[in-house]
Amino acid sequence: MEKNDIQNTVKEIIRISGVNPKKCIKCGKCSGTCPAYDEMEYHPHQFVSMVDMGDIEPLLESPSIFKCLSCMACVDRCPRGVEPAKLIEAIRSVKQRMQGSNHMKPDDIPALLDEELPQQAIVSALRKYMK
Amino acid sequence: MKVSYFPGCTLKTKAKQLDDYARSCAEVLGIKMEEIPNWQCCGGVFNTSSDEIATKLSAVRALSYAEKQGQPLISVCSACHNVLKQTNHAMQTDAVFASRVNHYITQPGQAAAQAYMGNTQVYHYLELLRDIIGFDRIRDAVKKPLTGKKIGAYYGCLMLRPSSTMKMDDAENPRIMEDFIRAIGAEPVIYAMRNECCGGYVTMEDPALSQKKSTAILRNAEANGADFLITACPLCKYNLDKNGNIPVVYFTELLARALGIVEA
Amino acid sequence: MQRIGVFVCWCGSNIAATVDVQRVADAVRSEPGVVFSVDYQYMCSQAGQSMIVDAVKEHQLTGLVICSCSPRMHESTFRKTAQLAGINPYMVEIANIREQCSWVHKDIFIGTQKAITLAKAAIAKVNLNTPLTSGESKVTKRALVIGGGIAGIQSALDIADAGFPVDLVEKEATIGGKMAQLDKTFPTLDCAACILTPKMVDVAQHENIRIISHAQVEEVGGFVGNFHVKIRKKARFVDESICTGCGLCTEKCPQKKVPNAFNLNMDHHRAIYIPFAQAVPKVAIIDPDYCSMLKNGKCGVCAKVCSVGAIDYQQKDEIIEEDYGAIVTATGYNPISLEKYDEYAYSLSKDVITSLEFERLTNAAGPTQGHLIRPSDGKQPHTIVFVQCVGSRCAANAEKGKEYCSKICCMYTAKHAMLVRDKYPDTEVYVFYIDVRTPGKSFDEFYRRAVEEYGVHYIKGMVGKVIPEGNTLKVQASDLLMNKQLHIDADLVVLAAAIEPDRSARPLATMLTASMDTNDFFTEAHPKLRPVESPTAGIFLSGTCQGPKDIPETVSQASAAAAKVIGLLCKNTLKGNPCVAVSDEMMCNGCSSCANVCPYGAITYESKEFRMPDRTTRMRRVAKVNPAVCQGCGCCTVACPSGAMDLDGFKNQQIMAEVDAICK
Amino acid sequence: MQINNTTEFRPKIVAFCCNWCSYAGADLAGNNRLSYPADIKIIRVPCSCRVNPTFILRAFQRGADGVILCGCHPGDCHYTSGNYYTRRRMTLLFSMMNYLGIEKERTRVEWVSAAEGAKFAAVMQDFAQTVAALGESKRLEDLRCKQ
Amino acid sequence: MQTVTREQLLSKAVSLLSSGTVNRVLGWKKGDFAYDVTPSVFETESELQDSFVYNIFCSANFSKYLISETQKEGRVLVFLKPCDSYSFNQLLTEHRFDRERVYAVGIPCDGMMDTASVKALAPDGLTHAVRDGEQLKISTLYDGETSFPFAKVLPDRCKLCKSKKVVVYDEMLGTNGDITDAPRFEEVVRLENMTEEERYTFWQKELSRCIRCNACRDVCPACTCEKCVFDNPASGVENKAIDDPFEEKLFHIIRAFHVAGRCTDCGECSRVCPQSIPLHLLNRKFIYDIDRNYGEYIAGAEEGLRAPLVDYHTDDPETDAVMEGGQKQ
Repeated sequence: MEKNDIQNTVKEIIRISGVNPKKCIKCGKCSGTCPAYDEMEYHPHQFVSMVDMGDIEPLLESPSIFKCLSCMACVDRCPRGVEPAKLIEAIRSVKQRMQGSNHMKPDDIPALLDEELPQQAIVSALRKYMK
Repeated sequence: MKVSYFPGCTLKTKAKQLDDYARSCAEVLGIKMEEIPNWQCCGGVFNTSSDEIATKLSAVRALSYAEKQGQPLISVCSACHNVLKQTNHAMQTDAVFASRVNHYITQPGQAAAQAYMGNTQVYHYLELLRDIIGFDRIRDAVKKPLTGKKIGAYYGCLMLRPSSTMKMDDAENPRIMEDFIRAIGAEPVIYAMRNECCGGYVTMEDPALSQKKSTAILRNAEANGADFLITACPLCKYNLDKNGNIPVVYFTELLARALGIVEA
Repeated sequence: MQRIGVFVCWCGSNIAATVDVQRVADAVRSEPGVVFSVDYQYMCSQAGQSMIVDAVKEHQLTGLVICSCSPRMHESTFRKTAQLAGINPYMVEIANIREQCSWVHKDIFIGTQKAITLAKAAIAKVNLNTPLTSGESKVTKRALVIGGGIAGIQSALDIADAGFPVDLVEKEATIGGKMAQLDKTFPTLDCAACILTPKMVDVAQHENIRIISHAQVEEVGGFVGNFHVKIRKKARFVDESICTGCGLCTEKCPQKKVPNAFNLNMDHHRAIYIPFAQAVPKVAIIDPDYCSMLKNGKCGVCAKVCSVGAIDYQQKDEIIEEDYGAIVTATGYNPISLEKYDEYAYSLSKDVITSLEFERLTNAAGPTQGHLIRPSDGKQPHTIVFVQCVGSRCAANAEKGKEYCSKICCMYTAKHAMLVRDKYPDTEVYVFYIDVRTPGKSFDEFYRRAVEEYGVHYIKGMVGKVIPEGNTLKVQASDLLMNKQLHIDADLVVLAAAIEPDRSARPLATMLTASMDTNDFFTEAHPKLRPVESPTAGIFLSGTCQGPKDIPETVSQASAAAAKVIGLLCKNTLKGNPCVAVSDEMMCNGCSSCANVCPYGAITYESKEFRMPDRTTRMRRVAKVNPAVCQGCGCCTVACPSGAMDLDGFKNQQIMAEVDAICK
Repeated sequence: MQINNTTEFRPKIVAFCCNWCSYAGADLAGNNRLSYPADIKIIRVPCSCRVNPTFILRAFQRGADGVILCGCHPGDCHYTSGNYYTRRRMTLLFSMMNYLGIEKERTRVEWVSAAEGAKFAAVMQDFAQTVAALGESKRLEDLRCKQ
Repeated sequence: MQTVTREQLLSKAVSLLSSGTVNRVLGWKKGDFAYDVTPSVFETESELQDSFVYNIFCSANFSKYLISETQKEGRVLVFLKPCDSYSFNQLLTEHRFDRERVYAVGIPCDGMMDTASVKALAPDGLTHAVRDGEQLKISTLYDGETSFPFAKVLPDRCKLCKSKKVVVYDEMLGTNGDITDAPRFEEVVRLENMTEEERYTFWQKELSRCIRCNACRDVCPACTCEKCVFDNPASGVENKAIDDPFEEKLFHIIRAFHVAGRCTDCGECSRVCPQSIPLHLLNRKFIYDIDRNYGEYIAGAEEGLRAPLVDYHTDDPETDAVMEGGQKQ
């Protein structure tokens, strides 16, 4: 990405997430609380720091954005009200709005189904993984 | 009393019991649940990005319909409740979002008075039991108390968080389900993992992750002496059922049993 | 007509950078009354002040307008200068062209325009100023110290040593406060009791100190030098003057299940008890909520075993009324409630404790006689996790927690960690921190010793969740430097809870009309230059009621507050504020509106005979203001329908002249 | 030297500040260099309760476009109760002025503590902006004072 | 509704005067026209017999006169209609006269005509206007006698009477009435519901007629200052004539504010206004705001009540919670 694009994208991410990464005091409680930590390449506190530093390209390309469970534990427990999950969601939105960037395709779904899987899981995954 | 009811996709299919028992129990307790006609799926998750409009319209339609009926909007599924409540909150607090949504949903030529501004009261079925009916009345209505049962409440994440919006209970030490368990005559088992995530929809592509999360929850509940768990979320039930041996049942089923609507 | 001199200060570049001071001086030269105007680099300097004195003499000035920093900064300086020059100090007005002009406006044109307007408003006011003389009031040479922790103890001792009587009011049954509950103190590790209890004894034995324990302040009236205070000394059901503190009753009382607040409810005492061995006064007290004699008239064991007959079940609360010249607040702090922090499982597990509870657990006089054991099963813990900043440094609008740093946690946690490793070397100790803040004398060295010599694991990161499972506490946390999520099976988790002002402080502040910040800490008159005084005259601040502090800081502040009190009590009389209400009895209706709104009861009425314009005489009821009691708020002036009541220094006409000048 | 566009309407605003809280809050705003429009001119009064309604009407008469009164937060009055009286008096006065058709945005009471420098600046920013948007005060002007 | 007659009042006055209970009588004196009634002090029985009058034009509220009358020797008899009794209490609360020097006789009232109201019915040549039961009978030079329903032609202040209860008296003539629930704030609400612009136009039209005759101030039983701020050059609001539209507003705002919380809503201000400006709507606005914000309060309902503006509650609503359209915002 061009430097200009990066700056604009950072602004976009901050705008649609409503998150101000400057509020972070780097305590790491978000990452201490994250249930998907081990599955993530970049962890919640890194998302905050990296957006703050404008280092978003690695985040946009990382599978980490699809590992967030949106359980909001980091949002609730952050002492500074930074709301990392909303930042991750915004990055995921930005990513998936790029052409051809859907993380999951309808054709992938049948193979992932089992007898008991509730519809809720499918619609949620569609919302999270596809534009 | 009449309330508007948003059942949601799973309650019409895989989680029929959750729906059936909710309705029959409500009736016994004097609440008429009127299903919103032509409701559309809530989408299962609320996208927190403020410019995400289209995915929230189905929720607004349901909320707006309930407002026109002058009724509170009830849902049983934690995911639906989460989406409805967060959407409603956004309609109340984010004027830009609200105006864009209203541009979508109002018909051309329709008066501005038709606009929806987040005035509907959104209740989870558990809140209906606690705040409108009252656990005391439920205790009185119980015919077959579940005496001696040690039950772990499993909240998951959707019902409680983000707590500043959901405002259902103390998100770190909730008690609404425990109070419910007491109301139906059983003994609640309090365990720390009851508000941790089961792995949610990520189970679709990474079942190992949800297995890890669910196992930890079940282990913690078992270690604290739970005979079985109750939940309000079909996806939680799926993940937990798949990854452990403790039975997981919908809370409405227990209520139905306690009220004597179904045989145990 | 006044002869006014205008003095425009540059304040170095503080004013001159955004206000064209010379233009200001030029612009006001033709204002009515102005006969002299000048600008100078530092008006408050010796040279600046002599310039004023000289100008007064040379131009026979009768009024001064100083365009400078806030009157809160230098009004008193320039009033003294005026006096030196031989004019009444209240003939001085300040135009605040620094804080309210040069510092907030960046454009020099705009700044200059505004400065000129502010100067003109001040000139308009001075034109109507009249010389004012302060009334004098006597100083009651007795001090009240509220709070008997280390801060209150130190203040009381210092004031008493200077020869003034002091009443020390403590809400608990004994003085000593939080420090009495501590085990050792950082960074020297001397035992808290060893350094505190001798001071407590000094207080008890001091001829100038009266301890009023188990008591609270109920009403405060009056003003600096002349406070009148009502203190409720609550019934302890034991006659303090007779009880010898032998403790027999506390062994014989059959009610054994009273939570021991001194040990943070980790064990129990009897319904009649002495809070701890070195309590001062060392007198028993009955908890009326648990005593069966007081509750239903059955028992009376303590009265039977008391050899001196000190038990008095009929004892009632006693109201003590006393006059004081000065009041010291030393109401202290408490750890915040952790009920909203159940991600740390504080209410789920007995083995998750606060640092203060940890102090009691390691204290030789505590519930475990100093053996560090788990409250749940009495076993010795092998892995201990300390969590820092629980509830401190939170967002301003957060639903839980405090925005400020509690300041003492880093050091006491280092102390705890070090002591554990010293006494139980086979214990693994982890400290999760956001930052380690050690800016005191020998503090960082102390913290480094904990790490380097005692092998405490300091981990930069936070605990996200504590999960009690079986006998362990599963701690899930992040290690930011290793970029890993840690899972530690701990036996004990210790939370460094934020501290907050004691709840009694807020109602006390209201009674004292002392201001508080949004966190309920008392505000100081000036954050740097008057840190131990409240803006309310005669109220002094000691210890953590003003902000988080450790013991050395508390003690120095307590002594500083005492020094200020001594300075006040040394005076025989105080000059009052001459800006008081005055009533024009010719216009007064005697309607009582002014007396109704006066918070000080400064207004009384008298019947007076008046000659009317038609030569008849009439008896009329008219208001009279007691200038020693009036504090000059001016509320009465607006309540008065006829405008008979006015306020010296802020007369209706003066304020309207300012309005006119500003709106011109 | 003039930088600003001269034709731009700049309102005249009188701010009455109590000595103990709001005036100190204004000083704190200065200490922290928190800027607000120079249209705001502060008059120091001992307590917000010193402000007589006639001062406010006088300000409008003499050409003010807005008047704001700042005092300690209720409960924090240096004189215990002054601001409680202020609150009642100004509630009635402002309500009456609005009843006569005077724009209610031109008058305001704000509680600003000595610690709230940022609030002071923000309040003044907002008030100046609001009054500027209303334009010149016409409904309570005295033409003789505008000549 | 039982009313009292001139004869009842007269005989009461005469007997109190002759027994020495009172030294003077504050009463109404008849004038040249039927509606021409003026307050007067009667010192002898013959004066009373001669010119004491009590009819439907006896509106004047006497309470204010007591301030000077009680300065004289002895006691004064005053007749208090319900309205007047509230003012009486309010002045007592403000220590404006000595209660011991007054003998108060309460009289019931169900409405008084005023000049403007009767002239609305008969603009010219009025010779006679009397009440006959529920009818008001009017004769003019030109039309002979016409009848009107009394209750319908009363001025607004009587139609919307807040209380028919005399709240303080030494003796009551006739039967005392009760506090009513008349919708006296309807007009205030109507104005509140207008836009700012409309209200401005309304008041501009009304107040611009003001000629600064000061009648409203002079008649007001709450305006009893030793020296009125409008007469005091030092007050900063002194003015004697209207030079600029600003002054009308200044005068009327300050006038209403000075009596806010003390005004008993007697309506005398509007009655005496030669320009028929509805001045009571300003006072009522304050009363209504006080009622809504601080709880219902009727000035003078009891002696010693603390007026709302010299009182407070810590949980009073904030200043921006002003009323808009009759609603708390």
